[in-house]
Amino acid sequence: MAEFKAGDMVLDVDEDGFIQEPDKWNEKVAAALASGEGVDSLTENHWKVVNYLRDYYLKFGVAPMIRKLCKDTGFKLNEIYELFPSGPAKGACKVAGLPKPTGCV
Amino acid sequence: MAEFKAGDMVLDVDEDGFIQEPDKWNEKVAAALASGEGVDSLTENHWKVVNYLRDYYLKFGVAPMIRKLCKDTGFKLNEIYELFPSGPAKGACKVAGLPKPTGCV
Amino acid sequence: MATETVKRKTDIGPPHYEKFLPPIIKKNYGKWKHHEIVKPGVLMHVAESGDKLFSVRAATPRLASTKTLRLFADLADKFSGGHLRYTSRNNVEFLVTDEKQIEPLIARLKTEGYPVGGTGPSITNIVHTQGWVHCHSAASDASGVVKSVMDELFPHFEKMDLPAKLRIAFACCLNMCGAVHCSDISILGLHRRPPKVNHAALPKMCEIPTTVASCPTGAIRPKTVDGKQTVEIIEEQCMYCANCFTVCPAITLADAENDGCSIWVGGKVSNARHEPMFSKLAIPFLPNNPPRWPEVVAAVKNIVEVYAKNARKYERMGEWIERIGWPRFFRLADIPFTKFHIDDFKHAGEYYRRSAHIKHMPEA
Amino acid sequence: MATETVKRKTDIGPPHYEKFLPPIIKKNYGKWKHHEIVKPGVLMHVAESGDKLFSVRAATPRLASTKTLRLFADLADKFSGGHLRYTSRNNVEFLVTDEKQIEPLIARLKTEGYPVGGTGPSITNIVHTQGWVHCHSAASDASGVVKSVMDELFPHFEKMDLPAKLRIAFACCLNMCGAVHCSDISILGLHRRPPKVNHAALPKMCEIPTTVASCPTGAIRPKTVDGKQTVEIIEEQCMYCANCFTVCPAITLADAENDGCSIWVGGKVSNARHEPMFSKLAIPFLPNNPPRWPEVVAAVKNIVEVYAKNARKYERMGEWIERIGWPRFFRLADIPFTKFHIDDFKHAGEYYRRSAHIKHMPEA
Amino acid sequence: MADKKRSTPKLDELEKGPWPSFVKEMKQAAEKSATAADALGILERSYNDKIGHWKHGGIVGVKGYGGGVIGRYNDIPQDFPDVAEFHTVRVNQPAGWFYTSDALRKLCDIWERHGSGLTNMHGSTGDIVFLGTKTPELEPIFSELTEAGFDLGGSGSDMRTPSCCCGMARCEWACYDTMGLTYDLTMHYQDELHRPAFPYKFKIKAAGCPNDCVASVARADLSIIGTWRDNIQMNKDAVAACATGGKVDIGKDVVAKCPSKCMDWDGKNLSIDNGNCVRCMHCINVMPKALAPGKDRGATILVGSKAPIIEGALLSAVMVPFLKLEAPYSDLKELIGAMWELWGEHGKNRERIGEFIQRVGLGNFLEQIGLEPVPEMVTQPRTNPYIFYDVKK
Amino acid sequence: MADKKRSTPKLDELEKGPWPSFVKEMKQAAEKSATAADALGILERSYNDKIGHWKHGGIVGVKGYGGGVIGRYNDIPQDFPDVAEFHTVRVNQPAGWFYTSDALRKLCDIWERHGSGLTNMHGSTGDIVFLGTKTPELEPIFSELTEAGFDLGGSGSDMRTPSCCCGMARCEWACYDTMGLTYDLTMHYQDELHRPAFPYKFKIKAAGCPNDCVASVARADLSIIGTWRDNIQMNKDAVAACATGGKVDIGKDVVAKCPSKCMDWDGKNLSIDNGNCVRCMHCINVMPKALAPGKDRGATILVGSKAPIIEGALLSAVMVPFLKLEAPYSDLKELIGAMWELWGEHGKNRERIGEFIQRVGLGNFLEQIGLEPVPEMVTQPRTNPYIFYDVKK
Ligand code: SRM
Ligand code: SRM
Ligand code: SRM
Ligand code: SRM
Ligand code: SF4
Ligand code: SF4
Ligand code: SF4
Ligand code: SF4
Ligand code: SF4
Ligand code: SF4
Ligand code: SF4
Ligand code: SF4
Repeated sequence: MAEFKAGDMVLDVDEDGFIQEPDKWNEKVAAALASGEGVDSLTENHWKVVNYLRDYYLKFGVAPMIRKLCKDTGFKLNEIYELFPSGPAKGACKVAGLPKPTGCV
Repeated sequence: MAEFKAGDMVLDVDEDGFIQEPDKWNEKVAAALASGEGVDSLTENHWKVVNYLRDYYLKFGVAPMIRKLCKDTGFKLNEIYELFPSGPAKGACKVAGLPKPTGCV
Repeated sequence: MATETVKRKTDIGPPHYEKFLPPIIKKNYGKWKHHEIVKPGVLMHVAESGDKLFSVRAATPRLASTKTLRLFADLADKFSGGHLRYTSRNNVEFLVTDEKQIEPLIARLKTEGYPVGGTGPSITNIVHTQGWVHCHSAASDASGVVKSVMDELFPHFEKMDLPAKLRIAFACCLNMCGAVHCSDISILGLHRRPPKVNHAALPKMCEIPTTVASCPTGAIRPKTVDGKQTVEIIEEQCMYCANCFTVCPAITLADAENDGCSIWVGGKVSNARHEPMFSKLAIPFLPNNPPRWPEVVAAVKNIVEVYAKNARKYERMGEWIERIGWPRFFRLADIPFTKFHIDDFKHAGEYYRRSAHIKHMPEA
Repeated sequence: MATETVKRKTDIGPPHYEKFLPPIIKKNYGKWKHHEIVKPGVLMHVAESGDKLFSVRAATPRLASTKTLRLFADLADKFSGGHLRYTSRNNVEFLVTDEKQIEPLIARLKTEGYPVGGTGPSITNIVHTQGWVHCHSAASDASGVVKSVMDELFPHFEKMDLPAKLRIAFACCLNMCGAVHCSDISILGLHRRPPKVNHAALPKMCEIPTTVASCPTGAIRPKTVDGKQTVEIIEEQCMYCANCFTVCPAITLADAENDGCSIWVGGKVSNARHEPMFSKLAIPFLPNNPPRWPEVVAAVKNIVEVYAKNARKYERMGEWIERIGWPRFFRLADIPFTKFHIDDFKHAGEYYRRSAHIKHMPEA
Repeated sequence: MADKKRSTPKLDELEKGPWPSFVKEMKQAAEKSATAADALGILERSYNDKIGHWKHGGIVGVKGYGGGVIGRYNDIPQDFPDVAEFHTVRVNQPAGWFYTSDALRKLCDIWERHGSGLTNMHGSTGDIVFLGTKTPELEPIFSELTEAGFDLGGSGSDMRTPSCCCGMARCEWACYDTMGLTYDLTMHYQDELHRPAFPYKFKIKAAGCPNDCVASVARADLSIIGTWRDNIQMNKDAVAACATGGKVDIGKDVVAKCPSKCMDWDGKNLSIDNGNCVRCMHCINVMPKALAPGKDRGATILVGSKAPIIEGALLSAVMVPFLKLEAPYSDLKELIGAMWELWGEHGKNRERIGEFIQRVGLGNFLEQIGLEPVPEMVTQPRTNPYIFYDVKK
Repeated sequence: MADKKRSTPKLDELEKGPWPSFVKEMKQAAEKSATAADALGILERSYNDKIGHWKHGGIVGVKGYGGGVIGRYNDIPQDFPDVAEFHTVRVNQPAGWFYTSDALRKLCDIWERHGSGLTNMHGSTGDIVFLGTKTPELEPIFSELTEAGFDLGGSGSDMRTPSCCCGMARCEWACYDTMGLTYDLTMHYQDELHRPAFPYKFKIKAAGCPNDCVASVARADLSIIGTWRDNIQMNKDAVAACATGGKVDIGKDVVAKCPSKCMDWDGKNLSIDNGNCVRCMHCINVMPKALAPGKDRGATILVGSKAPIIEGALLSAVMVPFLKLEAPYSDLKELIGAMWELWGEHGKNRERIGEFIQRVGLGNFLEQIGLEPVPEMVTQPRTNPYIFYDVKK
């Protein structure tokens, strides 16, 4: 298992860089993960997406479907890609500390 | 709605003589209902069947299937008919104060 | 004929059929050679021995008074040595050995109002059920519809002028106490409103788990009303099948304006040529219009006529439609195709057309 | 050819096909008149203009090195004006206008190991998937089985000696990334043991609701292990489909001894004569026996031979079996019929024989 | 009973027309029976109201039996007191529905004494149906019936009255003795017929040949359909007579309609590829003098047909492709016993055996009752790969 | 890279025999690429172990796209470090899979620079598959591909790369321009192809005629199958030539095999009852010079086929019996839009559109997307009486 450094924290991540210790996620970790996904700094809009994803996940145990993400956050899909160039699944979910979305490949 | 007298109690019954106020059932009522089904006195064996039916009904909300009744009480089907000439459904269930079995006609 | 108290016998079963067989049948039992339809309603069976048995088939309304049964008994005594039988479709057959008795018997039956026919490529008696005469579940009357339809189709009972046998069935509710699910034409009574629950009565009368389990679409769930356990029905999920009603006396369904009949076509049970088939929906709903149900009668008649005109010899309704295709059937019979015709129950997807096999010139 | 940084383009789509069409096609696009198969592997299409296009079809292993692609490019330059295409079944076709080039091209292809054939009533390339070469889900290898089978059936690729087209497909797991569900013969890799759950890893890696929902038979339910949410699998309800594995990386399925292949027959997709049909189970299980899978090869070969010997001209596998009936197919192919052959999934009852239409003398 | 006569203008309409009128029958009965008169009255009410007036099914019966009577009460007893109770009695018909005039009269006697005088000849399942009586009449009816040699039919979760086509009594195509078998089974299973102990009803219908003149494939949990294993019997002269007689166009009417395309006719010779014949009866039906079922006769045993409630209607499915049927029918009884045992033990309340088999899977069902799976049981093998392998761990 | 060569005795067996060998291909690639060499090595290991060594799918990609790359890692990276990452890149093929030698070489150049040199020509969905590369190579591959005029295909819950038969490019039976349509749709739906936002994948396949040479009816959520509405075109002379030519026995090979039995051949004249023809193509297939599809051409639009997971495999079902297909294909796009909107809004995660339609019911689906129900959409009307009537209370 690979490791990932966020400040002074060291987290286990899988090959794709998804963290494996969801409890250790915090805002700093998010920022560090974000930089790996081509996001230099997390703006308010980034946080809107990230927080939405986390809340949804904690509530339902799954990541929301993308259409729902767009609808509920008000961002169009291309705007999500502008925020997270690697996209909602690989980018936003990773930053939000969710498990790796699967199946849809 | 017809009425049925058990000692000094008066109970509502339907056309087929099934009591409509399950909470009012008691051993006296049972005995009175039994006499209408050709059972002069309730022996231990009668009570075995009646109690089994009541317990089952209170636990599961339905009357047991007949095969189960036989298996669990140890009586063969013809023995049940000997105890309750009008049979397990019309006879025994009525005496036990269960709702009228339906559907199986 | 006084009622005397007799010793109680049980489990004796029905009388042995041999007691009731005419001598010619006893003699030739299992040794028949061939048969022919002498004329509509009259079958001749020839035995290996050369013996000939003539069966004269007369219509009955099925719902018969003892007076009529006594009449049949008298006729049997007079014309068929006291021997008669009923058919699997509720006609009566007089088992005649003396060929000369056939015509007088037919004439007499006609006078009495029990016409002879129903053999070969004809329309025979309608298999049917109780309706408002006896059943709690009926969404239409059985006997009235049957009488009205048969009055109209009567010529096809007396003549053998159809491409093949045409079997009609009627059932007054979805329990389908008849071969409605497998008939050339079926008339099926149905409800169209969700049941009403009597919450006061239900807890006293019903097994709640049985009621919940009875619903094919899972539209019923337990509910507490005024502190008592009862059930509620999710109306959008209900398709009015009445099964909950069957198991729970505290549920009611009948609705004078919304109950009525549906028409189904193309079922059969014989293995002749095509395997047995279910009936398929032709007309989703026609109103109950007693005493003569004109809409139902007209609809059935129309289908019979379109069939009679277009089908080939030996083609049962379902075989004919299979050959020409359902699109053409709907157009020929001038029946609108609606979303109700598209199955949406468990195996619905099995009946979507999953190929490009389409007849693109339906008017040809 | 150095890697230089280029401006980032997106959403440009594939190149327009016109750029790649040979002049004869551009000229006659949509104006072809008829065609014939000149010889196995060589199609001649004749345009209304009279122009003739010869397509020479060569086998490929689908898994191709760039070296081979370059070889094909070279051959195209030499023989077909630089023009070639691939087929929907992974063969390569050289688009020749100069009839004289056909034979030299065929000869050259043969030398290089890419034989010509696969047209008409033959066995063409096997549609297949990744197997152990690339996929995590594979219960068998794809390329190895395909190579082994095609080596054995090779004469039927080069000759058009079958009653009709015979299409084979391979998929390495129940995801069926190929037309395995609709092929004349299909080989399907499958697992036969319930998955194992890594309870330590699952809570970190998986969406539990997604995993629970993934199971077609409802064999998965949430469970707490060591205080953490995970799932358990009710082994008796599992039929090893791997769908839970697909959605949850903490679940594993591969089992060297119990994984293997099943054989299916009688599917097709064309609308020619019979509508498209699914493949049906012929052999429930054969072991993985790399590198040559002798049991699989023998089984497929046997079915091909029985078909070749018994089917009528133009009869695809499924049409032939439908005519003779499944009982006779199993007897002719000497394959035991078991309870595994009887469907027990959602629509199983639709495939019980619900008639007395039975061929009672199966040896005839 | 003229005081009971009510005005029935709607129903009167149904006395007109050529088809026999049930209203006439009801009026005839009403002349003698107050019950029949009220039955007529309440029916007219229904014709006006467009709804039935019968309340949810009652539960009445005779001693020692659990079935055979359908209890019925109306919802306006104040208006129609004589049908306040209006139960039907199901009487087990003789196999093949054969009667003598005496037998019929005996039934009439009993029924006129104790009921409305209205009958159904017959009910859909096959019983003689006595339509409309009161609870106190049940025991007398029963004892008089048994005295006359008749017994009750089934109702509730029991075996129902088996029924059959006339078979060998009259039909040259009967491949086994339908009436003999029906009588035998009815007598053998008296207990199962009279004392409901199954998960739900169980119906048996026996047809002598694949024409299935009792609709067994659609209306019986156990459908017994006669068939044969050897060649169709052919009388060449009769074939020739058919061809010249002009009534039958052998090519068009017979050969072209053969579902298995296993016949050939060159204008002179008719040949049948019997190995491919699916025993549909069509050719025999069309040329009854020329063709006949083979000599090696028996039946196909199918299981599970029923009406739609709850999982959708079912036709019966092949359980035994071919079974010789000769008294005492031990093989068949063994099969029935094994099926009842399994279904009885594991069937759910109100689950017909056809639904039960689908729920547990035909393969498992066969394994449990000890039958070998054969491909004749299915129209095709499975198409989905969801196979439950029995692999040892 | 000779040091990368490993012993592969099992795979070596698969170099023998007449069929082209994928092992030869892998060895060729391994000569130049360490990745290919390790791919060979790990495959040999699988041949010994009888299990695959690839770990559960990864998630990698290029910027701005959500699909097009399948991530892959092995479970024994210590032994096979050069395939520790072994992702595939799906490249959108040109419609009809036509190439020039130059185009092919350009693809080779890119792939040799940045990957294993192994390809699939083509993947099952239709893409060019570049088999095996590492994460850092993805961006360079992408930019070089786009520079060369190529783009990525689909993966994940997006529209997948549409594909089609060669159609009008070469085939006289094409009833519409399969390649033109495929290109048009691919370009029109670039966003849906590259940025997954559906409940699940959505595949489109276009076949020019009912022969369906791209297996669209079985392998596409949207299957477009060419057909015609008017009469089959017949060249009488060519029919005669067929009959005398000896290759075709018109009675046996053509007429007797017509599924709708709508043809007649008297030895001289062939006649077709076109109103009953189901457009199966068989007669045309057998006599391509004599018969041809009619002139009023278009396509049948079918929806919903897929592999078995989760509800069982489906074939596509008729949505529009006949649609004229001419650029800009507005009707078709409107239909696609309406279907995507409904499915997108109400489809469950990982629910293909075919499963969605079955769940909500075809009738309701049609109502929602605004299509009239027609009987051509079903093989038969419903048999069960479980009808949801829309009755006002
Ligand atoms: C009397 C009866 C049997 C009984 O024991 O009661 C009977 C008697 C005969 N049937 Fe039947 N069938 C009888 C109900 C049936 C039924 C059951 C039903 O309709 O519910 C069927 C299945 C119908 C279906 O498929 O839906 C039935 C399907 C046949 C067939 C097959 C017809 C077909 O082409 O599908 C034949 C063969 C024929 O008529 O050529 C047949 C043939 C016969 C023969 C010719 C057999 C014979 O040699 O005696 C008898 C005279 C037929 C006629 O009426 O033209 N019988 N026959 C039944 C008469 C009912 C009535 O009153 O009209
Ligand atoms: C090149 C290709 C289309 C493409 O754009 O790539 C193609 C080309 C032709 N097909 Fe095809 N078919 C091609 C895949 C298919 C498929 C798809 C598949 O197999 O996955 C099918 C459906 C198969 C199925 O039903 O399972 C297919 C079913 C047909 C049929 C119907 C055959 C039948 O009787 O069922 C015909 C008609 C015929 O052959 O008489 C046909 C006829 C043809 C014709 C004659 C059409 C023409 O006039 O050009 C072409 C030559 C056929 C031949 O090879 O004998 N093509 N054809 C595909 C070649 C695949 C290969 O490399 O072997
Ligand atoms: C009397 C009869 C109709 C008739 O007019 O002939 C009849 C009448 C009733 N049937 Fe039936 N069934 C009758 C033959 C049938 C048949 C036909 C057959 O047996 O060939 C069927 C369809 C075949 C089948 O068994 O599936 C049939 C399928 C039902 C069903 C649905 C059963 C199912 O599994 O789908 C029910 C509902 C139930 O059992 O709760 C039912 C229930 C009923 C009840 C008891 C109503 C109820 O829900 O409790 C009806 C009593 C009516 C009344 O008050 O008189 N009846 N019932 C038939 C019995 C007469 C006889 O014994 O000869
Ligand atoms: C590469 C390819 C196989 C090949 O060797 O050609 C492929 C490979 C995979 N498919 Fe597939 N599918 C491929 C065409 C198909 C097809 C055939 C088709 O498109 O015509 C099907 C059947 C048709 C269909 O769509 O239903 C197919 C049905 C599946 C399924 C089952 C989907 C379903 O709804 O039943 C899955 C499972 C999933 O989506 O989670 C799947 C999933 C996969 C995954 C991503 C494995 C997974 O579970 O995550 C495979 C990646 C393998 C790898 O590591 O390389 N693949 N997959 C094909 C795509 C290449 C291309 O883009 O051209
Ligand atoms: S069909 Fe329905 S209404 Fe009619 S008799 Fe049977 S249960 Fe009663
Ligand atoms: S009528 Fe049928 S569908 Fe409606 S609630 Fe009752 S059981 Fe369910
Ligand atoms: S069939 Fe299964 S194992 Fe093979 S490539 Fe597709 S998903 Fe992978
Ligand atoms: S392998 Fe398939 S059947 Fe088994 S638990 Fe997983 S999803 Fe369910
Ligand atoms: S089922 Fe067969 S044997 Fe019985 S009466 Fe009908 S035709 Fe005769
Ligand atoms: S019985 Fe039926 S299948 Fe057999 S030969 Fe006669 S018509 Fe054909
Ligand atoms: S599908 Fe039809 S148009 Fe396309 S290549 Fe095949 S035969 Fe030609
Ligand atoms: S296309 Fe098919 S259905 Fe139409 S005439 Fe030709 S063979 Fe018959």
